[in-house]
Amino acid sequence: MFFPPLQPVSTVQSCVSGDVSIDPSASIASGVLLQADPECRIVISAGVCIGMGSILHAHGGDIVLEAGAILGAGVLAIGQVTIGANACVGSITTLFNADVQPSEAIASGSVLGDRSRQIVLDGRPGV
Amino acid sequence: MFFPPLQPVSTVQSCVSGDVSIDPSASIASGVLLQADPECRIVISAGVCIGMGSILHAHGGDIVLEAGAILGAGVLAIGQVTIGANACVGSITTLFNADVQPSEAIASGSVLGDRSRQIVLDGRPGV
Amino acid sequence: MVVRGLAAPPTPWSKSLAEPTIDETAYVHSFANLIGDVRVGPNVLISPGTSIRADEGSPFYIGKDTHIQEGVVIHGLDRGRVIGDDNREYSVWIGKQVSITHMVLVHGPAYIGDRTFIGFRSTVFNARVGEGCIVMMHALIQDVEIPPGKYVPSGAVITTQQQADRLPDVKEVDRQFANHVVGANEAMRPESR
Repeated sequence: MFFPPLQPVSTVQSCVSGDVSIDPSASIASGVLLQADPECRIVISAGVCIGMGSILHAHGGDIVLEAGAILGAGVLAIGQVTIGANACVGSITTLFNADVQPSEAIASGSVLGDRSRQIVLDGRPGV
Repeated sequence: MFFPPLQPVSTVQSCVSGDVSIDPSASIASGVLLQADPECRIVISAGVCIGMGSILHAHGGDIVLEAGAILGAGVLAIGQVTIGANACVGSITTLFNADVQPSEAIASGSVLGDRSRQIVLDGRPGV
Repeated sequence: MVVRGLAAPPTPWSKSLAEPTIDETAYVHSFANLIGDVRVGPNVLISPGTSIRADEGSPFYIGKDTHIQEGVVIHGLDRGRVIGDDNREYSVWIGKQVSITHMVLVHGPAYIGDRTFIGFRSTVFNARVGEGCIVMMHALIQDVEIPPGKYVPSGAVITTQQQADRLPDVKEVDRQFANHVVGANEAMRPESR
């Protein structure tokens, strides 16, 4: 699978909009975007770490990062997402309406919650 | 495996000693301890994120966190350690003279670089 | 919480750049970064955390009713142009009612036809993607021309014309899933709040 290189962060500050609560012990890298649509919440618990340039967009439900969860650089979480306590989500992973169990480790570059039609090209799935 | 619960961090500030360079875009949570022994360095690159209460102690070599790397809460890195770009080290992990590859995701509570004698108790390794 | 800033790198060649032209009905979030000759059509939505830089390749065209979601990067090589639907040359042409979803990279020369959908974190570089295509997530489209109405599954790497010519047609089920994904950004539009 191909991944575009992580782009340098262009926004000076992180951007927070909507109902977002962040525990004071959480650590959020530069260029992170936290956006909760109306009637949705984003909850960042104690000891959570979010890598640079990650985007969390709560839509149709809440995004909850439980205590000690960590998201690598360039992670995209969109829709309704729960990241269990101490889970580790590798960089440039996409989570679309998907949950991660407590203490689970998700390899970098994964896609969770993709329910689009899979087809086989050139004898290899999706390639 | 058992993990002691993460303790609330009593020190509000991080503590830095020795030859430690921190990129201005890095974000470091409260209670982090960065200690470089004489002739050792700690290098924190751009966009790095370090969770609360983590301890980095460079000893007998450098500790280098490459760009976009992220360490969860309560990580212990000791000795000579390189964390590759955009790698993701889960909370309460211990790294002893061990490296993490770029973009690798290490599950929470792992021990890397433990070369002590392993024995089997009660039919399960190390339990 | 600890939040530190990172200053945007200065671009020495950007001093004499043309200013973007933005239709008054378009919505460009204040955390979007547009520079150079970017022509933004009516009712376009440009989300925060996007970087649209016509500072090397230019101009860029973004057609009516198109959505550019968070984290999208649009940039162009100095050389290489595509022919837009108005028969003029562009570094990047994006037609009308297009969905460019989160973290997509569009690198000119690139043409994206009307009503096409580009899924999360996919890349379009030096390519033409015809009208009404659906490109799913984490795909790469480079050095090819994709005929109209084709479906590119998640994770596909399409870098030869032979591969592009063998792609299947879009099905109704694909259109439904794409609409479901895009739904997440409809709420962004200020008038729908």
